[in-house]
Amino acid sequence: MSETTMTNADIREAEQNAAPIARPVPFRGGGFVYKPVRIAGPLVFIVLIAIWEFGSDTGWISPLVLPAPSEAWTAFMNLVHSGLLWKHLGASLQRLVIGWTAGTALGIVAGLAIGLFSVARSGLQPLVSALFPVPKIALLPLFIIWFGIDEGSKVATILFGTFFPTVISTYSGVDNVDRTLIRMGQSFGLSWTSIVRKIVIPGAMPAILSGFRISISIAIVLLVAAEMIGAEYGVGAYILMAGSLMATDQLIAGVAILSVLGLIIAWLIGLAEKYFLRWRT
Amino acid sequence: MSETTMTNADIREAEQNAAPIARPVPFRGGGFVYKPVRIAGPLVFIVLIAIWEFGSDTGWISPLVLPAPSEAWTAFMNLVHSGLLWKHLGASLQRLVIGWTAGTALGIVAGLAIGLFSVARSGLQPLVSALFPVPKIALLPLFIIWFGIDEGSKVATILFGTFFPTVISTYSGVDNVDRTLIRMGQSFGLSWTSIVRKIVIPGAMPAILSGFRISISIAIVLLVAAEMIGAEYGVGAYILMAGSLMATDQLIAGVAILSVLGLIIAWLIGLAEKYFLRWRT
Amino acid sequence: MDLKLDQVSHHYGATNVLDDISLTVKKDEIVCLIGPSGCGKSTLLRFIGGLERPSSGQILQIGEPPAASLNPLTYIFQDFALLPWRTVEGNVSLALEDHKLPKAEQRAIVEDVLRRTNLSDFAKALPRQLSGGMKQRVAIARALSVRPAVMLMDEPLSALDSQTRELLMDDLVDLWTRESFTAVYVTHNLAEAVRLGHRIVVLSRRPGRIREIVEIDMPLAERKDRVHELEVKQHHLWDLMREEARAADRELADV
Amino acid sequence: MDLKLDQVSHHYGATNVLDDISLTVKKDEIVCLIGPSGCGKSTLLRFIGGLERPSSGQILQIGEPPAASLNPLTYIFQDFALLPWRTVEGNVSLALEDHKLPKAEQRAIVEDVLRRTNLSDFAKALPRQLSGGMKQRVAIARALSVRPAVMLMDEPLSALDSQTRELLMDDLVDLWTRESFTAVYVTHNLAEAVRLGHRIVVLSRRPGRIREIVEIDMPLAERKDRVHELEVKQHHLWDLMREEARAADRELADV
Amino acid sequence: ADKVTLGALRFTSHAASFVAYERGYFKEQGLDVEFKFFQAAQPMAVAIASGDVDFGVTAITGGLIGLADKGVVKVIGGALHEEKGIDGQIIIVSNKAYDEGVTDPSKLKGRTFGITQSGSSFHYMAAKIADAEGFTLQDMKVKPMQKVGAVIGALKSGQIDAWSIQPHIAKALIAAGAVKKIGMVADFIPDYQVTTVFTSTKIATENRDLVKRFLAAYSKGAADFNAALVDKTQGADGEKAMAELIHKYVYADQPFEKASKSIINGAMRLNPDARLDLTSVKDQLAWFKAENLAPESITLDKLVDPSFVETY
Ligand SMILES: Nc1ncnc2c1ncn2[C@@H]1O[C@H](COP(=O)(O)OP(=O)(O)OP(=O)(O)O)[C@@H](O)[C@H]1O
Ligand SMILES: Nc1ncnc2c1ncn2[C@@H]1O[C@H](COP(=O)(O)OP(=O)(O)OP(=O)(O)O)[C@@H](O)[C@H]1O
Ligand SMILES: [Mg+2]
Ligand SMILES: [Mg+2]
Repeated sequence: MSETTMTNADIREAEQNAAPIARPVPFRGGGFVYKPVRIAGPLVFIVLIAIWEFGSDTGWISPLVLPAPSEAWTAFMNLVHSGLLWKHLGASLQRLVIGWTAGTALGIVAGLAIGLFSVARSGLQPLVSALFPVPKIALLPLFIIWFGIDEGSKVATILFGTFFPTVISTYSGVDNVDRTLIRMGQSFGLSWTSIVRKIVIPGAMPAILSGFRISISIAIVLLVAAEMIGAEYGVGAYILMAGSLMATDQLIAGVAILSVLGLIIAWLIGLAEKYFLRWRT
Repeated sequence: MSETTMTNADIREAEQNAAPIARPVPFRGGGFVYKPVRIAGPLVFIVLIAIWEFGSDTGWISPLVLPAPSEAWTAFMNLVHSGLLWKHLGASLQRLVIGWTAGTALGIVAGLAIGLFSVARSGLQPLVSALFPVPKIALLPLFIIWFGIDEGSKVATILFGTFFPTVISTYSGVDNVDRTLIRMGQSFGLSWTSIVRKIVIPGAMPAILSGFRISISIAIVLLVAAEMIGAEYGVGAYILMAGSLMATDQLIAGVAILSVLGLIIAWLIGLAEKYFLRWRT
Repeated sequence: MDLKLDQVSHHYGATNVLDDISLTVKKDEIVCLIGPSGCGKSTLLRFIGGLERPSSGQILQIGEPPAASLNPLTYIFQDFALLPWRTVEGNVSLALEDHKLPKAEQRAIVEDVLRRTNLSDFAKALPRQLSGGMKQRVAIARALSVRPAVMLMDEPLSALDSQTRELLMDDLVDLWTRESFTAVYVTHNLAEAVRLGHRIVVLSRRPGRIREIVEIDMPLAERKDRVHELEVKQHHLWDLMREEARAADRELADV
Repeated sequence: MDLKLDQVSHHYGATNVLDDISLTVKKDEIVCLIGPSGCGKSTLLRFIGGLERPSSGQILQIGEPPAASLNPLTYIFQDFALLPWRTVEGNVSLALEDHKLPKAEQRAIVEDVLRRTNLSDFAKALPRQLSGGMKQRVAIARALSVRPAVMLMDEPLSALDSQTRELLMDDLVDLWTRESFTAVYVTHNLAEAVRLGHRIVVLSRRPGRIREIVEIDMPLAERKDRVHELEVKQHHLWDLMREEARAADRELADV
Repeated sequence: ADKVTLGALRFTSHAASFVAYERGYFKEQGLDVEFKFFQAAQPMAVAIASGDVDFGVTAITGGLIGLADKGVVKVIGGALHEEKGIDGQIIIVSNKAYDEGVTDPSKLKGRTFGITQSGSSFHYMAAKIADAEGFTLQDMKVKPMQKVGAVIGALKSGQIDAWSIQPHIAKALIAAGAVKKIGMVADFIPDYQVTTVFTSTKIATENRDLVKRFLAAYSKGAADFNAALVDKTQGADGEKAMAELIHKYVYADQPFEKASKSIINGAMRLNPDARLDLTSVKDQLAWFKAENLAPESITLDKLVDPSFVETY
């Protein structure tokens, strides 16, 4: 060992005398780069569910605290076989679609008004800021009186819940439209409507679409709240019934349905973004 | 009249012969500029409340549909005078503060982990995406079993509700930190921890703070949901009680309290942003 | 059509930006505006194009614009100002859509300007696919499509790298040589100014005043090969501006 | 300390970016790298600084860096790369904080480099208050503070307007004249290259290969007043590059 | 026929409506009845106010009183009534609490008591029990759980200690071993008018004839129910027939064998001819007012329209 060291030192010295040492430059660019670890995602899910199932099977997780995933699966399959799944999903989707469509449509109109007209902005923006944080669940009793106990109040809950975030994302989208593009439009003598149609609205599109992501997740949360008001069918109603009967297997199954619904809708919005914003880098 | 026109025409003709017409360039830069209409904001509030009060007084708006603003004010003053306001607010604020602080703290830690480590990202991001859309209201029955019927389940609801959005805003903040700044840090041979502490975290700060705005509004919504179960005091409990007694005046008062609370917290976050992000243009 | 700036002054709130600018822009002449950062060049150009109004003074059009001109005062912007969601073609036709032209004529104009700017092959491309130089060519094509009487160019080349800048300068000289146009050309770049300007207006620091107007009577097409002779003018301009540029550079924004 | 690039080639996925680059950078010499857009100049500079690794070939340090050097290979970036949340002072000291220096020495170094770059008055200013030229001076001060053996500059002036560019070029020449440093200087701007480079390496289009190495032996300090003589070199460079620049410009990003 | 929407809970106490419907008594009165089912009593009152429902049968709650004060609903008759000698509502505790020694109502001090919502009948019962045992409601924490199901769940999992509920639910829970019985509500609130029949003020004033016809049919249903399950004058067959009828609406998801036991065991007296125990109503109203669960301005006249049935 000591001999080798000697020899190395000798060589180094020799080199130094002959020519200066040549060493590769040190590498220091590591980290802070995302290298996908493909298996990690599925693995985490599989491991978590396996532990959970195992814990439930051995009684280490009491069925009261959490049902086994297999039980939740059974509850889900019951739902499928009894045909109730489609009834629940159908009812919920109908409420979601109507409430969300109306809420976002109105929200976009109001947001464009606020974004385009000084008077609308000065007048409505404070109102929107004041009403946005109001929890819609708190207003359920009023909604029942205003819109009746049937679909009206449920749709209204979702509508109100999606309206405000859409207003806000729309007018911030309009605010963030590149001012030089608008100036360009004016410099070519485009009419006001042309500028709005061809520059402002497409320019606000990315913000509006990303607002959709928020409003849809709010809509799903409010779906559960809305179906607290005497709904016979609906995923929310199913979850609430399961919750009040402490049928945790059904509860988990219902929650999983909503989660998957949320993921599917987010994916659809992703597709819409890819299509409508394909001009983006 | 016609004489004047003649004269003008004459002058114009004369000019044209002598020298070409000189006309100011047309102005076309109007619109698309926000000119604050200062009175509009307060005016809208005053007019709305005045119409509402007038409508209620004349019976045109039935007290069943909406109580007069003055009645809601009376209900609020009752709350103040009886001293219950502070009890309700105190209970709610405690839940908000504990739940939100814990939720955001954990969320920031998890968000940083996802933002900084490829393994954490690959493993946890899909999990976060799957759990984020789960409505926390639906999980209330489970929370009660897991965390008890008292403060535990209420704080947990708020904690879970604020955790996920904070995770997402934190890791997108980390993702959006200017890569050249990180490269700069590496080029000066800064250690990994230095880069994280001095570059990544301050750079993600704007996104984290704007995530706070979202998480706090979610926390307020969930406060009402959390106080549905076995709460004696709390603004949410007060609103729910008012709802179940059909005391719409108290309901409106309670909702107004939450709305003001939301505005105050948003304002505080604005202050924090002004302070922490004073380096921004 | 000539343009006449008549004692134009302007202030934004308490800051005086421009002070008593009087100037005439003659037909078929390229007037370069140079001056240190923040002296109000862009502001002045916005007044000329009617996008903003000065606090006092006025900008006059003398004579009528040619009848064929769809948009007499037409801008070319530093950052191109292309709509990212429209193709090259679509960006050019944007300028025409509000004029009631027959569809066929519109198409013909677009084809013509794309050909003149060597963009025919790129008609279907989106802006994100183009290099900076190509983007600015699209903006030039769009400007040409409305047959402007005066082109207002605000540092049109300063977002480009210097090689592309060189290429585009040649293109602009070619365009002017084939069919002369009137232009007000704002720039920081003295080399550009002496290559493109018939007259060069030197502004002082803010509030911008006219310090000197330098005339260059060498034909544009010859300048490229007679850079040596222009060197003197450029040196003179730089001597006029160096101190002010330095002072402008060391100014602290008190935001 | 010299640097030696030994048959460096690189590809990102399927695109070849650099092809067989061999080059030596001698002590106290400024080597300019020029080439059309996308030919791999920045990539090459990242390899030299050890921020990325080439697919094949290697970059060698020949000889030891001076003992006093805290960070032998130091960058100056096109977009300044200042931390917006730190003052001028704080941005400079960032580079020193990870080296275990006594507080007083650290302070002394910061003061010294700020003085050398005429920034002492701006020590407490935030980046957003500074003009582009001042920001790049701060970046230069920061680079100087770690006593680099080689400065790696990636288009350090191209984000600045041309007047400021002129001022900073003078500053760089002054700095080099007072105390010479080694540098690899990437630029698009041929005027910069002939003003600052002892050797100018011309790269071809992607995949970047070395087309020619032009030597200029006129002392840096004299070049400003002998622009005429440099004109010939610059012309030669432009002739070498024009066609490639045009082709690079007309390339369509197939994203 | 007049179209009428009738609000109901899937409780045995609503049997009179089911009987009247199934046996065509509503039809006889020219009423075309449609049921609307609810999960809790409060929303039914709101639904009457909003016009979604015409008649309802449920307990006197803060919500009902609040709406009555606004002049939109009126109590028009009695439904379920506690009566000595017939099993009425039962006070139950969780197994956990029972094991900890809560074996009779006097031990409820310091314990938690489940209710659905503030101002519900459970709230009233809790207060009355506390009162009778010599402590106050503050000594016994009431936990609003929003829904009957949620209270059951919390009781089963030991999250709350006690509850009081109608016998058909209580007995099933006790039989399943999920909870323990510790007392009877009737011992604390004798002659408790548990549920009432109500309608909107508009109908009560403008369509008195409709109300009368409705009450007539409803009373006939109640009489059938009392005869079959409470007084048991119809024999085993009558009992079985009645249980089968009710099973269509209550415990429909359970096999008949199991459900019929709960139904039969859980039968409580329905007021004959929808007679209304005003004394009890007065007492309840006073309590709600005292607890600030009802507005100051509410009076018995506003709450009750006594002109349709016999009151006592
Ligand atoms: N809309 C505005 N409101 C207030 N101040 C403005 C506005 N536009 C410009 N200014 C100020 O007016 C001054 C002149 O601005 P302008 O953009 O015209 O300068 P410039 O000469 O074009 O500068 P640069 O060379 O940097 O482009 C600057 O100090 C600027 O901050
Ligand atoms: N991280 C990366 N991944 C994939 N491709 C890259 C990456 N970085 C650069 N490239 C590609 O490599 C090529 C060379 O890039 P580079 O930035 O080195 O060019 P450049 O000569 O500096 O260009 P410019 O003059 O525009 O700065 C380009 O085509 C670029 O798109
Ligand atoms: Mg400008
Ligand atoms: Mg580069």
